[in-house]
Amino acid sequence: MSAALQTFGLCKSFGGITATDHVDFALAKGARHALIGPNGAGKTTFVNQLTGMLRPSSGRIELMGEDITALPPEARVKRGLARTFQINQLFATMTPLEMIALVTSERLGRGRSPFRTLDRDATLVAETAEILTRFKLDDIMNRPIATLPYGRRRQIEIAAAFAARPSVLLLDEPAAGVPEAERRELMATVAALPEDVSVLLIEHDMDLVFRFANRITVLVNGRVLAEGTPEAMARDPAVRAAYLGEAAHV
Amino acid sequence: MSELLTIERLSAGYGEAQVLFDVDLALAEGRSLALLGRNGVGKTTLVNSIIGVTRRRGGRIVLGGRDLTTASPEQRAHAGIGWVPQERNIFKSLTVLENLTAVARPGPWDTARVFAMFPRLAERKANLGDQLSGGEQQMLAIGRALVLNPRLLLLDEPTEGLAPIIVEELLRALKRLFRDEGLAAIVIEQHARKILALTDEAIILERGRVVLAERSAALIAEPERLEHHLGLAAAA
Amino acid sequence: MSAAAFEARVREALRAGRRWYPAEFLFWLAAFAAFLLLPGQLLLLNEVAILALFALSLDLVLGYAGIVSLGHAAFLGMGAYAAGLLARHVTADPLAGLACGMAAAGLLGLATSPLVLRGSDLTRLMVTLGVALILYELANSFASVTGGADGLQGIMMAPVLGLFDFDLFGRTAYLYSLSVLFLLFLVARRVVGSPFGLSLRAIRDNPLRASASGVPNGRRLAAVYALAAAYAGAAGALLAQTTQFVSLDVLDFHRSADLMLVLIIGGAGYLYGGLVGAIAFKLLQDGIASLTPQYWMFWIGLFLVLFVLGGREVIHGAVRAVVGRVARFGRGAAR
Amino acid sequence: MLTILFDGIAYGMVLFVLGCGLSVTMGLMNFVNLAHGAFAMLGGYVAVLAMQRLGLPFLASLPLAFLAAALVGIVLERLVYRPMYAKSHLDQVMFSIGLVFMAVAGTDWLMGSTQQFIRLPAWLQGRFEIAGIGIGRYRLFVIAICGLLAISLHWGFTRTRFGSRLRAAVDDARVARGLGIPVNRLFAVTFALGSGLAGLGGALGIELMGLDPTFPLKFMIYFLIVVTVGGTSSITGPFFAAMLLGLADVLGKYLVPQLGAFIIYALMVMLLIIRPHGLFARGRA
Amino acid sequence: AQEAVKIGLVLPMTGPFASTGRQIDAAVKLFLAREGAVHGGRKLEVILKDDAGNADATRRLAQELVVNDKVSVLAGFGLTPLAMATAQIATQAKVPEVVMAAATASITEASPYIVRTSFTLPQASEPMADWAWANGIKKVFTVVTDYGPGIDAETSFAGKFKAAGGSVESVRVPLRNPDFAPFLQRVSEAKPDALFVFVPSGVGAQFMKQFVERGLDKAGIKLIGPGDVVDDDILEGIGEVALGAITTHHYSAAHDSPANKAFVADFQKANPGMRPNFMAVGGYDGMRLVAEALKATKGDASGEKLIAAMKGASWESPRGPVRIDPETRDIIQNVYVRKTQKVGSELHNVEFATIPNVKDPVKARK
Ligand SMILES: Nc1ncnc2c1ncn2[C@@H]1O[C@H](COP(=O)(O)OP(=O)(O)OP(=O)(O)O)[C@@H](O)[C@H]1O
Ligand SMILES: Nc1ncnc2c1ncn2[C@@H]1O[C@H](COP(=O)(O)OP(=O)(O)OP(=O)(O)O)[C@@H](O)[C@H]1O
Ligand SMILES: [Mg+2]
Ligand SMILES: [Mg+2]
Repeated sequence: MSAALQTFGLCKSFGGITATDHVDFALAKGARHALIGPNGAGKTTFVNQLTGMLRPSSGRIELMGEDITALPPEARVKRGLARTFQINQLFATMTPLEMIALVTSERLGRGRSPFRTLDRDATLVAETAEILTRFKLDDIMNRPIATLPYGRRRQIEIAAAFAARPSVLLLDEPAAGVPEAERRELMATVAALPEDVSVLLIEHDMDLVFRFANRITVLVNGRVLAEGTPEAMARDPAVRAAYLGEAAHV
Repeated sequence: MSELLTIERLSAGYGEAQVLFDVDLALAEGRSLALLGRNGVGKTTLVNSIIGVTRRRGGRIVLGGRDLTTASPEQRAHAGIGWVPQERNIFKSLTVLENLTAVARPGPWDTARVFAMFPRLAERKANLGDQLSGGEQQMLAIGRALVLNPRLLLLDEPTEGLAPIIVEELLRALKRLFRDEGLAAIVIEQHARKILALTDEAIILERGRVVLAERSAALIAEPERLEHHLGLAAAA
Repeated sequence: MSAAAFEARVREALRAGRRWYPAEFLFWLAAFAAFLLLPGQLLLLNEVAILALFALSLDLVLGYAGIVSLGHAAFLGMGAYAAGLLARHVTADPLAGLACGMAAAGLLGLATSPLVLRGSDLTRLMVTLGVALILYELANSFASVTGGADGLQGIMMAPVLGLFDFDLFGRTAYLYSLSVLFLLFLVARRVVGSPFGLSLRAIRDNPLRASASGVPNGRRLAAVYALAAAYAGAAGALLAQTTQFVSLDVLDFHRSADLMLVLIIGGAGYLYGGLVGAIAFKLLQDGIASLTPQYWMFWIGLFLVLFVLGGREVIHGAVRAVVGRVARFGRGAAR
Repeated sequence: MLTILFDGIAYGMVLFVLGCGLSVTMGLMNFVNLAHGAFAMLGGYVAVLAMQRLGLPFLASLPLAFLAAALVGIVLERLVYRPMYAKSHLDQVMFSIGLVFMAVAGTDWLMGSTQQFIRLPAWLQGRFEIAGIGIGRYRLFVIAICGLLAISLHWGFTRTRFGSRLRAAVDDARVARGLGIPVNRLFAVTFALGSGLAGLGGALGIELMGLDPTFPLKFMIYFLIVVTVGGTSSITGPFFAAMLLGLADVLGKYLVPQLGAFIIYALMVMLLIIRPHGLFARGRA
Repeated sequence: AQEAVKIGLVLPMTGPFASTGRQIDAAVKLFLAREGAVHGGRKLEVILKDDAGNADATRRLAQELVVNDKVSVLAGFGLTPLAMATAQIATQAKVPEVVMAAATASITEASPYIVRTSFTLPQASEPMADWAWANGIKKVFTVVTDYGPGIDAETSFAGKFKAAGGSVESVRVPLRNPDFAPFLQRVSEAKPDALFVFVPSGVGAQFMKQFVERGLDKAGIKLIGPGDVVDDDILEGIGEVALGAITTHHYSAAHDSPANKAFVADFQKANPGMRPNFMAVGGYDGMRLVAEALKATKGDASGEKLIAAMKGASWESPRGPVRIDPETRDIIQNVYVRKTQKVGSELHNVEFATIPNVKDPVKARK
């Protein structure tokens, strides 16, 4: 099985702090992979480099076998790499409808056109409607995002990543701020993605992680501490000491 | 034990929008309260109204016998309220250390004690606020509220984004604070069970109104009621 | 609700952004009617129309793309000098001059766009200001081309479309400027309602999320910056042609600063802001200046202060009330 | 040649003295206060009046200029500036430009449109030479005051709790209040300080740049350049920026007068492209 | 009674050139007060507009004055571009444009309807070259502000002075320039016999102060130039640093004639604290010109008649005898060599030599 996304000796340092330290990592095609690790282990930093928000100090990143290390973020999105942010990044003055329409229009390559209209574009309308329904945003689709409660905003964050129809999806703590009752549902939506979409999940809710992932990588101090099946990780004493504590009841 | 916080018929919101309707709440000295409810019911708004950063439309707030209804947020903070906002709101152009010292007030909690509680913060002492990981920001937000040495601590989803091992530690620490040091607190938490085990009392909000006030221990024992109000699956 | 019905709702919601409101028809009707109703004020109206076009340009970058600029006069000046020089040396046809002014300013916009892609608001303010000041000094130094501080003399314009001669009363001038403004406004309206326009708003709201949504921020901003520059160039060309004179003043700092005020008065981000602001600003300036030529600045200043301190809500409230009434009236009439 | 270096530094210092008040209000409080020049002008006129009407010596009129501007600053802060903090930068621009217009026209009405002048005490007039470098006494005086100011301001804002509380209040006033920081008082004090410094700058600048009612408009661009290039997060930034710009401008005009006017603008644009957040922005990656 | 003759007076009343506007406005009012409003049987009515020194405002205001107010004369114009911007209107509408301040030589060529009652910079600068050469000055450094009038002053002075055999070195100072140090430093290193300077009148004080502060006066460098730098309006404020400056100009408030003494006294009575300068006299004579022309046409205010009557008009101005050159429509007047001195407790530019009937040399050469 070839990897959908792979890094080779990836490094990133901020001044004296090495946030990513020679990480070799592979995300298999169709994987349901989780990346866990203590606070400040470098998970977000790692994702930021994968998506081009941060430039690595050294190392290489490949998406579907293509070197994307130097590509800008939007070019990576075009190649099928989408993400959510740990802290919501939304378009505050837009409505959910407009935000999803934007992502869809960019995916369809419409954004370049200054003279097209949005509403006369049947594909765009259909896809936007589909995402809004799937994420149950239809009731609030015309309200400014800034006035929505945190939980709903979180859903929009994830819906926006889905709307890019990614082949590789990176989720940075998607469940943060989502109430317990809705977390499962959220993860069910993720799980329902087509088989061939590869997903990398960062999450501190071990319930979700162990339910979702079939493979786990543990990052500590910017380095890969261990990688393996959920069961193996839950048993690993080093992982328990560094991260899980007593929560590893699975 | 005497009343620490009394809220009577509090109505509040943002701008034109009203979120809270006639909320009553009383908390005795040294007691802790879990504030539960689904998304968007106004938990954060209630906590923000206690510290005074929302628009009040009616009602009264009294802390330790002092009427704070019209007091400014800083007066409320000085009266002994410590606040961990939901979005953390770390001061981004201050270093970790400065974030603490800028607000610190004399008392048992000082920066050294915060650093002992979160060693990670000590390692990142000189980082600017926006150069921290999400979890580190959460730790700092908690530490920042503690160095205020408050009588009443407001915690808005304090475990969010923290690693399990840290969550365990934090919950243990909170327990010590509540039980041993007699610190009063209001805690919002998505994981109802985790926090009910820690607190004395609980209230549940629905659409800006209090629909249930109960002792935490009693609520834990009745999963159906939790299920009914919060939609939690019965299975743990 | 069925999927098709929901799609229809989505379509409807997306169309709402570009629907014409009755108040808009009224606005343009009034603008053209002013030609007949205010024959003595056409010169002032012409200036208003040009300032409105200039403000429309700033609204495109500020209101829709979130780029603040304190050097927009650079493009106005570029357009004015290009049109003026073309008229002097090549052809006196106004439309050719307009095209030339727009092209020259647009190119300048494209060339300087890399400068405004980075940095905070303040940095952008100062960089744009710097570019305009440099251009000012250049125009001053190359006096042999631009006429330096004496201005570019001897521009003689041919009739518009070969038919309408520029007259002393400003009749042709006003109609010409207003028509150009109207056409360019239509284009701008279309552009901001397009997918392109949506992506600009996205960048303005949150550049990080925009690029994570596949928007090439840099290129889009450069494109709209160049477009806005061309609009400013058009305003400059109109200025040069209708006054048949260009001086260094078109590049001066106060142009950019006034423009900013115009847009803030009118409100950025809905296209009419610049137009309304231009009308308010010019009338105010002209009105107060004729009452008290020495101290009009004081009253303008007081107006600005009061406006920001709370007058805006009052004015906008009143405007909304009027617009609402017109809308209701329009709907009533349609039934 | 060395003389010209000295002149450059002195010119830079004058820029700094005018700009440092602004880097307090705009840089530290994040308030785009274009009316800064109006406070400077106020200080200037107070100094002129104190010397002409009251016959006070120059040195005594300087603190008076500071106090008067600071006092007016406090009053205005209370009355009209406070609601402005929460508004957008654009609104702040418009508001403060409005104040400038009022100040310009008002001063014109009160004081007339002519240039104002002061007479320096004899010990500040003229120049002396050290090792062949001609040194203007007044310029040296300005350099000394600026050095002192820069050092004490820098110390005050970075080494004291006042500084970090102020920055916290600017970062997020809502949360800062909620954590017990007296935001209003901090802002009032800081604003008064910024205005006072502006007033002092105005008084010191009369001799070198003149004083008339258009002063706030004429020099606005220079204040802004200094603060932007220096970065808004420190006092040292504007200090070195002023020095650099002053030197470059004076040297440039001396060596290649044909390019005279371009140098300062071109340098500003270049510096801002290389360091968009200012020369000494704090640790941005 | 016939309808009033309207004069549209467009001046910078605000902005950096406001002092020009104030002086002219005051002088125009003084004229109406002293000489009465009725001339040639017609009443003069002045409509004042502020252009803030902004060329397209000038042009629009002029156009509106012509179209809406139906003025018979346009007057004022504080700066060259402002006068230039209006030239076409004057031509198209056939309305005389009386330039009361702007001083670039070429202005009167922009329209056959332009007449000037101020002066031209070459007119004031060339006599300086003669005087300097005659008084033993061999090497001159010129410092002028880099805009039309400055360049005019520099080229005309340098041309004449070099032709006489002197050597000249030049620098130009940008318009927006708060510090003269680098330029003065060059002057000090070049060690010329004299420094020829032209700066707009507002910054003259700064320049003079820095000139003295740098010790250039003590180094024996004479300060010479056209009179703008020691403008009467601000001379008191400049203070003693101005002492000894030698300038050539067409007007000084200290001009020794009964007409001027009365003019200055009346002006100061009407405007306490203000001293009339060359702008004021330009405005005063501008009104006089219109009045004389109306008298000559017997009240006919049509543009062609008026402009024809203005050509060749002559009268006794506070500055001395003046005449409008019928060919160029520019003013012919005496230029005086003055030295800045203390007169009583006040500073004045005291005239000590006269060059009579100077035409604008640029046009005279053509
Ligand atoms: N710009 C920066 N400058 C300096 N240090 C930084 C910067 N950004 C991040 N860091 C540090 O790098 C480390 C890794 O941060 P990162 O956000 O990747 O952690 P994380 O694994 O996502 O943690 P969490 O689970 O808390 O979100 C942290 O210790 C953080 O303080
Ligand atoms: N700034 C605001 N302006 C207007 N409405 C707001 C604002 N912030 C929140 N609201 C509204 O107030 C209501 C309550 O929000 P609040 O944040 O208090 O909910 P919550 O219970 O804390 O939810 P969550 O679990 O998502 O944090 C929501 O309906 C939300 O839309
Ligand atoms: Mg993270
Ligand atoms: Mg909440």
